[in-house]
Amino acid sequence: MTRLGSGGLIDRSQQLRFTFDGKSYAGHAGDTLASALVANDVKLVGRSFKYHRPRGILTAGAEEPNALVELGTGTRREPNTRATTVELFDGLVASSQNRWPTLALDLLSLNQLLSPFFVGGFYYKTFMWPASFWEKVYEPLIRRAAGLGRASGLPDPDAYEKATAFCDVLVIGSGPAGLMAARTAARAGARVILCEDDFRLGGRLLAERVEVEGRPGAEFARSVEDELAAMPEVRIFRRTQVFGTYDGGTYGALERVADHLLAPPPGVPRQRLWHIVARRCVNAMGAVERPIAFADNDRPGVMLAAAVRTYVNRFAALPARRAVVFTTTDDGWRTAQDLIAAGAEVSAVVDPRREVPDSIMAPLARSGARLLRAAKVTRAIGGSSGVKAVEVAQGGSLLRIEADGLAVSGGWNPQVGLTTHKGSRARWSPELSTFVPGSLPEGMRVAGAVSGDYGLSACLRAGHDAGSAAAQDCGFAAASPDVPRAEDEPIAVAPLWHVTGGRGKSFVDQQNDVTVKDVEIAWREGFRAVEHLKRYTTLGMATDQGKTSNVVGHAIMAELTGRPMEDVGTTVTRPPHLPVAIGAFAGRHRGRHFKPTRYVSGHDWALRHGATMVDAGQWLRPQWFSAPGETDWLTSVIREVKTTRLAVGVCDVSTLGKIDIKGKDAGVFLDRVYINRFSTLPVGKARYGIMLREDGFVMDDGTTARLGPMHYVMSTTTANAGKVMQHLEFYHQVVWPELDIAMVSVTEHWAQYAVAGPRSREVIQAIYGTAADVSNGSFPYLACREIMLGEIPTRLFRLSFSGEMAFEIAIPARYGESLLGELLREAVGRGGCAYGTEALGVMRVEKGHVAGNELNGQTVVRDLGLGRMASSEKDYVGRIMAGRPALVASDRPTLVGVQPVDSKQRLRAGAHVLALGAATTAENDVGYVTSVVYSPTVGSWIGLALVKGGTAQVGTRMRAYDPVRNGDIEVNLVSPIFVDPKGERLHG
Amino acid sequence: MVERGPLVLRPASAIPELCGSVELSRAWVLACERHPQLATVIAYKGRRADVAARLKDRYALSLPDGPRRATRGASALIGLGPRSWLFQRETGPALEPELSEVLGDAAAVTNQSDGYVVFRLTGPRVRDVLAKGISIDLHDRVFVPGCSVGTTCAHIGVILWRLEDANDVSVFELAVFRSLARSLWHFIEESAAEFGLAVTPAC
Amino acid sequence: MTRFSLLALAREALGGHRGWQPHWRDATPRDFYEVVIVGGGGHGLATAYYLAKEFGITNVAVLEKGWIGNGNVGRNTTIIRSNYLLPGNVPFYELSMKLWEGLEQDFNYNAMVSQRGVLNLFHSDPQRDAYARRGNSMRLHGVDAELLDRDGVRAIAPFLNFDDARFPIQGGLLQPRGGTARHDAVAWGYSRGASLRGVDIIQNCEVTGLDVVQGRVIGVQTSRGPIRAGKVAMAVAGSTSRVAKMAGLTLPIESHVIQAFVSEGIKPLIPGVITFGAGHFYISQSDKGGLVFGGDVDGYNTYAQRGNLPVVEDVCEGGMALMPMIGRVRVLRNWGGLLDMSMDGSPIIDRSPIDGLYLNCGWCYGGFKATPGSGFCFAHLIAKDAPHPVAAAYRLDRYATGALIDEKGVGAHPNLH
Amino acid sequence: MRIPCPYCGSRDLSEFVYHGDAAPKRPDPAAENASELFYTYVYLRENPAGPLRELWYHASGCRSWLIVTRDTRTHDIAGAVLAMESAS
Ligand SMILES: Cc1cc2nc3c(=O)[nH]c(=O)nc-3n(C[C@H](O)[C@H](O)[C@H](O)COP(=O)(O)OP(=O)(O)OC[C@H]3O[C@@H](n4cnc5c(N)ncnc54)[C@H](O)[C@@H]3O)c2cc1C
Ligand SMILES: NC(=O)c1ccc[n+]([C@@H]2O[C@H](COP(=O)([O-])OP(=O)(O)OC[C@H]3O[C@@H](n4cnc5c(N)ncnc54)[C@H](O)[C@@H]3O)[C@@H](O)[C@H]2O)c1
Ligand SMILES: Cc1cc2nc3c(=O)[nH]c(=O)nc-3n(C[C@H](O)[C@H](O)[C@H](O)COP(=O)(O)O)c2cc1C
Ligand SMILES: [Zn+2]
Repeated sequence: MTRLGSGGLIDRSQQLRFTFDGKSYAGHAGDTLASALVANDVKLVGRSFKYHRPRGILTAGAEEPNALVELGTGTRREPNTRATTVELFDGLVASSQNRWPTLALDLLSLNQLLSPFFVGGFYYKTFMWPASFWEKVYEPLIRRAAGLGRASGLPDPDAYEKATAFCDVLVIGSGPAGLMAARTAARAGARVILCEDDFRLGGRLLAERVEVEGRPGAEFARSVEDELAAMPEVRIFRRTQVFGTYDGGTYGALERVADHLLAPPPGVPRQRLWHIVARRCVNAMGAVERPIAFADNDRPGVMLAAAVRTYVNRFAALPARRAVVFTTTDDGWRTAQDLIAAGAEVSAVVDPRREVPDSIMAPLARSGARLLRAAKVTRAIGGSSGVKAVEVAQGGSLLRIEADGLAVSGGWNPQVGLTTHKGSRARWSPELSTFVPGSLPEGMRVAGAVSGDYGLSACLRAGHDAGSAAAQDCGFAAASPDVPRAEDEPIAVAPLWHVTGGRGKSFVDQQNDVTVKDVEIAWREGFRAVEHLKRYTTLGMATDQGKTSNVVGHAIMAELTGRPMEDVGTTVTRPPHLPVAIGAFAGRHRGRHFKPTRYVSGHDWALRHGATMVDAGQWLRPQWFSAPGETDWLTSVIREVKTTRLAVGVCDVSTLGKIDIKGKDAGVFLDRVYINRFSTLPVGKARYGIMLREDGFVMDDGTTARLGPMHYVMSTTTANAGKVMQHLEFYHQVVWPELDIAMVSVTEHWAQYAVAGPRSREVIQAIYGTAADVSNGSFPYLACREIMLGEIPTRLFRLSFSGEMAFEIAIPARYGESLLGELLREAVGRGGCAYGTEALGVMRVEKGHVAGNELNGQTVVRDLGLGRMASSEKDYVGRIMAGRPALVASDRPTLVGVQPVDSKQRLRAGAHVLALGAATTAENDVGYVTSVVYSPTVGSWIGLALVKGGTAQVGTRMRAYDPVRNGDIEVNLVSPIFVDPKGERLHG
Repeated sequence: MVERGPLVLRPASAIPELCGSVELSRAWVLACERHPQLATVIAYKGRRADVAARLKDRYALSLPDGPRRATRGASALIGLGPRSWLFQRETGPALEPELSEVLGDAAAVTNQSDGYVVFRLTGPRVRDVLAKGISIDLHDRVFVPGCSVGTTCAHIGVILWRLEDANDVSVFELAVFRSLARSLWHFIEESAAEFGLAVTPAC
Repeated sequence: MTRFSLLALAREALGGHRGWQPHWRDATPRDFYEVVIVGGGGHGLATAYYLAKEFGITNVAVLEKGWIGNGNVGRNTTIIRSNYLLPGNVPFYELSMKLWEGLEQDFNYNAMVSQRGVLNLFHSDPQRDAYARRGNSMRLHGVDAELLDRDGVRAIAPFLNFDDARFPIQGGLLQPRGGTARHDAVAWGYSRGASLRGVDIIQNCEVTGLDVVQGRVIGVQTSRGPIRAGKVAMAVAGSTSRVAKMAGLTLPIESHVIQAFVSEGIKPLIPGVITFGAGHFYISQSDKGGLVFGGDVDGYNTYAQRGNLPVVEDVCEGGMALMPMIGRVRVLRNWGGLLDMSMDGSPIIDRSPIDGLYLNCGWCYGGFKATPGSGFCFAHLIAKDAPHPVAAAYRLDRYATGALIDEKGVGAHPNLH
Repeated sequence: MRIPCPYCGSRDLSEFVYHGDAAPKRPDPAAENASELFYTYVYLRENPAGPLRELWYHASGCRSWLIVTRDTRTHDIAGAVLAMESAS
C-alpha cells in the first residue's frame, strides 16, 4: 500500500472492493480507479497499441493515453476506459486489454523486435505481393493486432436518454476560474449551468496545496459550491463533460448519471446527453500538462508532475517512494516539494534550464534531493514492473540515479478543443510555448488556464471577470466585484520537446506508439504538414486525441523543417472533446422505439380479428387476417380477395393522407397542383388526380372530393402524406401567396374504411339505415357526401381501388373501432370479410392501378399510361419540365401486365424483362417487373412491368430474368388490366 | 332500403390501458388522458381582424397573435401559426358547426376533436420529464401560464401549453395526434420512471 | 525514388530509415502546363496519374489549395462498391471497381483495398423488390450481387437486431466484391505515381481565377501567381460552384456537408460494410480498429466542414436500432466534408460551355469509390476530347434534356439524394 | 443551429426542413422560352459562399415557410421572415 496515513479528499470510512485482472483490491469513496491502483502500488496497467509495450498511469485526468482498461463484464463490458476518470465503486471489475495471454507476460510484445520494420507508414510500402495474400493473410493479421479493448458484442443492457437545458450562462469547468465565473454570474441574477466532468468540483484546487482567502483550495471550492447549490437559478451538472460547441449557442454535454454505480437503479438511465442552449458561455476547462520525449519515457512509473501532485494531495496515494522530477517549468518543482511533504524521498530534480530562480530552488535546499540544472533525463531505466533508475545527462556526463518513479513536467497545454469546434484555429503563444485559443465562437469567453492564465490569482480574477461580463451581456447588472485573495504561483516554462541521445524509443504519442523517429521518417518522406504527419504516423489519432502529444510532435516537426511554430500550426480538433458512447447519442430511440409508431384506431380490433400487421411508413396496418385454421398468408389473402370480389370486404384505409382544402381559390389551387382539373368538379363528386414534382416526374396520386363550393378533401398515399402537405404549403405560401385558401391535415381526425364488393352497398345501406339513400341512382360511382349518423358526422365516398363497386366511409377516429365492428358484422352477414393491405394490393394489380412501386420518382405520367389525364388547357406544377425530350421519348419503358406462360411458375417483382433468347446482358434489358401478386381471379402470379415499347409489345412473349433469386421464366406481356377491363363492376 | 334500429357507436380511448388509476403516493409526476373538443380556425386572406372581432364578440376571447393560449371559461384559443388557431372547449354543443356559423366566410373551421389526444401532466418534476423530449425553455418565468408551442417531443409532433398552476405546481398539457398517442405515452412513462409516475383518471 | 518493396523496407530498416525520399515532389509552379488540374483530391490526382500513364501527357500540374488529400478523399468513410441500379451508372462504377482491384500493384502503393463485402439491408417487401431490381441490373452488367434472406443476413452479421426491431430486417443485397480502401493512401499513392511520371503536385496553391478569353480558358490565377494552361480541368468537389463561378458558370450543384464518425479502436467486431435500410446509418471497421460510420447529410447548403447535433443523433439512433451492441463503444471523433451535391444525385464528367475547361463534379457522398474510374475517364475526356464510353451519360446537359440519372428518384432536391 | 422563426421564436434545427436558395422564382409558364427558364429555375444554383437567403419550412412548429438569411461559411443567421409576407 502506498496510501498516505492522512489527508486527501477520500472518505476513509468507506471501503470499496474492486478487482483488476482478477485480483482483488480495496480503495475508498472519492478514489478513481487510477488512484486506487496507485494506492495499491499497481504500476503496470496496460499495453500499447502497436508494440505492446508495458504501460502505467501517466496522468490523473481525462487526457490519459495509457491506463485504459476494460470496465465491467458481460453485456456491460466497456473497452478503452480511462482508469483516471473512473469513479471507484464497490464491486468494480476492471481488466487490462490488448495483451495475450496476460498483462505481465504479453507474447505480442515480440512485436517490438520487429519494430525496425513497423515504423510509421510501413504498411503503405509492403504487403502488396503476392496480390492475393493481402486479403487472406496480411489484412486479417493487421486487423487482429489492431484495436485496443474488446466490445461486449452483446446488446447494451442500459438505457440512455437525452434532454435539453437552457441558461443565460454556461460555465464549463469548476476550477478556480469556473467557480468564480459561475458565482459571479449567478450573483448577478443570471441562470447559470455549471458543468464539471469530475465527480467533485474544484479542478486543480483539489490537487494543489494552495490557499484561497486563507483557506485550503478544496475548502474554498466547497464553500463556493455550497453557495451555488443554494441558488435557485443555478444548476450544477457533475460528472458531465461538455463535448462539443455547435451553432447557435448549442453545446453538447454528456452526464454520466449512473456510471459510478454497479448498475443503474430502475428507471434511471446510465448516461444522459444534454443539449445546452446558452446565451453566453464561459469556458474554463483548464490546461493539461505535457510530457517530454526521451528514451523509454513510456515506462510504468513515469508520470506527469502535476498528476503526481494530484495523487498525493487529492487522493493521499504515493506514486513513488523515491522519485526523480524532470521539469522544464517552475511548476514541476512543486511536485518535489509535495512529495517530500508527503514523506517521500526525492533523489533529484532535473531541470534543463541553466538558471532557475532561487525562490523555487530554496524550499528544496535541505531536502537531500540533488538539484541538477542544465541537465536532462535521457532515459528511464526499468521494465514492465516500473522505473528503477533514471539516466541523466549533465554537462557531458551521464548519471544514473536510482528511483522508483519519475515525474515529468514539460509545460501546459490549454484545452482549446471547444474553442475550435466551429472552425477557428488555436494560436501559438511564443511566451507560453503552447497553443492558446484563437478567435472564439460567438458567445464564448475563456477564463483561467484554458486561455493561458496559469496563476491561481489570475485564474480567480479571470473567472470573475468573464462571469460578470457574460451576465451583463444577458442584461444583468454587474454584481459588486468580489475576487478572492490568493497568490500567483511561479509559472515560467522553458520549452523542451525531446531529449536526444538516450538509447531506446522516445515516445511522442504513447497510445499509438509514435516515436520521435517516426516523426523524422514522416518528415523525410514529405509528410511535413502537421495533418500529413498525423495521418502518416497516426500521431494524435488515439483515444486521447493527442491531448498530451500533439504539441510535442508538432514542435519536433517545426525543428526538423526549421519553421516557426506559428507556421507549422496544429491539427484540427473535433468533437467530441472526450469520447462519448454511441448509445448516449441515440438515447431512447432504439429497438422498437427507434421511431414512433402510428396506430390506426382499429389497431386492437384488427389484432383481435387475427390480423398480421405490416409497417407502412410509421403506421402499422393489417396486412391480412388469418381465419381459424389458416396457417399461411397466401391462403388468407386468396380468401380475402375472393370473398371481396364475390361478396364484400372491409378494409382499413385510415392511413391515407387526408387534407381539407377550403377557400374561394381552392379549385384554382388544385388545378395548379394536379395535372387534371378540379375547379370544374361538381359538388358531391370525387375525381382521381395526379400530382407532379416541378421536374415533371410523378409525385403522388389520390382522389380529391368536392364537399362544398369552397371545400375539397384531398387524399394522398400513406407514404407521401407528409411530403404532399409540405409541397402544397410550399406552393401556397411561397409560390402563389395571392391565392386565398386554407389547408389542414385531417388524417388523424377521420378513420376511414373501404367497403368493396358486389354487396358493399347493402352493408353501407345497413349502416346508414334511413339516414341516407346510397342506391346507385342517388349515390353513383364517384359520388361523395357528408352524412350525419345520428349525432356523428361522417363522410361517404363512392370510390374503388379494387375495381369492384366500393365505398369509403370516414368517421371521427374515436368511433372507428366501433364502426369497424358494425361494418364487419354487416359484411359477415352477407358472406363478407375483412381484408388487409395484401389483398388490397392483389386487387389493385388485377385492375392495373399504379401504386408506390410504380410511383418511384423515376416515372412520368405517360410511362404509367396516364398521359391522357394531363390537361392541355392549363399550366400545372411539372408541366414544362415533363416536356423535356428524354421524358417524352418513345423508347421509355411504359406500363404493361405480365403473366407467366406456365401458370404454375412464380413471378417476382424486381425481375428484369428481356426478349426471348436474348443474351443476359445489360444491352438486352428492356424493363423490369414493378409489382407482383398471386391473383386468385386469374389463377396465377401476375404482375405489372415497365417495358420499353410498352403497349405495343402487348401480346409478345418475353423473359422475366431474376438471377438474384434464380428466377428465369417466360412471360406474356398483356394488358395491365386483368379483371373487368371495361370497368362495369364499378358502376354496378 | 333496409330498415333497422338506430346504430349505436361507442367512442374508444386511444390508450385503453390508461383508463385505470394508480397509487398517487410518492409520485412526482401525474398524468391523465383527455378528449376536449377541438377545431382549427384558419383565417382567410385579409380576414384576421374579422376573425378576431367575431371571436371576441361571441366568446370574449382575444385572438393570440403568437404561440399563446387565451382562455375564457371552458373555451380556449391556441395560436398555431401566423393565421391558424386551435379552438378548444371542454364541453358544450358540437363545436365545429357552431364556430363555422360564428366565423362565416372569414375563416375555415375544421373539426379536429378526434385528431388529437391531450395529456395533462403535473407534479414537481414535470419539467424534468418534458425536458427529456422537448427542446423548449420551460422555465417558470419564461414559459408562463398561457404560453403554448407547436414542437416535437421525442420525434413526435406535439402542441404543448401551460395551464394555471394548481396547488403551486405547474400544469402542462400536451396535444398529440391520436395515432401517436401510444408512442408519446411510452415516452412519458420511460422519462418519468426516474421520479415516479402516477396515472389518474382526472387531474 | 525507390520502388516500394519488402526488400526496400528491409534495407531501410537496417539503415535506420534514413534513405527514404518524399513520396512525391513538392513542386513549385511553372508558368505553363499542357493541363492544369484544379484540386488535389482523389479525382484530381487520379486524373493526373492516368493522363501521364495512359495517355502520355506529363506536362501536367495538380494545384491544391491546401495539402494533398485535405478534401473529401481524406475524410470519407472509404466505401467502395459498384452496386448501382441505372444503366448510366453501373458500367462506370464497375470499371472503377476493376481499377481498385489492381490498383496497388499498378501504382506500387498499398492502399489496403479490402473487399470484405457491402451488405445493404432491406426491411419491407417493396424495398426487397427494389433491391432485387438493382441486384438483377448488376448481374446483367456482369457485376456480382446476391440477394440474401433474413437467415442469410444472420449468417454474416448475427449481432444485428433481429428480435426487437421497429423495422425488422428481412434480408439484404450483398456485393461480395465491395469493401473499403485506405482513403489517405489513395491520395498519396496517386500523388506518388503521378509525380514519378513527371506531374507537378503543387500544394498550398489556391486557384483564385480562371482566365477566359473569347470563350476559351487560357490559364488560371493562383495564390502563387498566374499559370498558363492548354487545358484546365476542375476536380474541386465541394468547391465546384465557387471555381466555376470564376469562369462565369452556374451549375446544377449545391454544397452540403456530410458528417462521419470514428469510434475508439476496438478488436474486430464488424465484417465488411453494412447499411441500414430503415434509417440513416452505415458502418464498417477500419484496419486500425475504429468503427467508421455515417448517415445522412445535414441537409443545408454550407461551406463549413462541420455539421450539427441533429444528424449526429440521427445516425447514432440508426446505429443503436440496428446493432445495439455498439452502445458502449464510444465516438472518438466526428467530422464533416463538403459535398458537391448534384440535382439528380449523379456526377458530371463533361466539357463545359467554355473551351478547354473540363468539369468533374457532382459526386455527392459517393465519389470515393469512383476515384480510379473518375480519374481514368476524366483523363480520357481531357486527352481525347471525347467522353469515355462508360462515363458518357454523365453529361452536363442532361438536366435540360431530361436524361437524368436519379437512382433514388427524389428529383431536384440535392439534400435528399 | 437555432433558427429564429418569426412566429415561434428561436427553435432547434431539427424542427425544420430545408429547401435551399430562395432566389429562384417560378417562371412564367407562358413565356416563349419557358423550358429554358424552368431548367434554370429547377436546376441551376448560385450556391454562394457567404450570406444566402434560403427557404426553410417550420415543419414541426407553425408550418410556415420562412426565408432565412444565413451565412453558408459560418452558419450565422442574420434573420428570418415569413415567406408569405416577404416582399420579394
Ligand atoms: C464524410 C464523407 C463520407 C464519404 N463517404 C464515402 C464513401 O464511403 N464512399 C464513397 O465512394 N464516397 C464517399 N464520400 C464522397 C467522396 O469522398 C467524394 O465524392 C470524393 O472524395 C470527391 O472527390 P475528390 O477526392 O477529388 O475530392 P476532394 O478530396 O474534396 O478534392 C477536392 C480538392 O480541391 C481542392 N480545392 C478546392 N478549391 C480549390 C481551389 N480554388 N484551388 C485549388 N484547389 C482547390 C480542395 O482543397 C480539395 O483538396 C464521402 C464524403 C464525405 C465528406
Ligand atoms: N503553475 C502553473 O504553471 C499552472 C499551470 C496551469 C494551471 N495551474 C493552476 O491550475 C488552475 C487552473 O484553473 P482553471 O479553473 O483554469 O482550471 P482547472 O484545471 O482548475 O479546472 C478545470 C476544470 O474543468 C473541468 N473540465 C475540463 N474539461 C471539461 C469539459 N469539457 N466539460 C466539463 N468539465 C471540464 C476539469 O475537470 C477541471 O475540473 C489554477 O489553480 C492554476 O493555478 C497552474
Ligand atoms: C476511415 C477513417 C478513419 C479514421 N480513423 C481515425 C482514428 O482512428 N482516429 C482519429 O483520431 N481520427 C480518425 N479519422 C478522422 C480524422 O482524424 C479526421 O477527422 C478526418 O480525416 C477529417 O479531417 P479533419 O477532422 O482534420 O477535418 C478517421 C477518418 C477516416 C476517414
Ligand atoms: Zn414557426
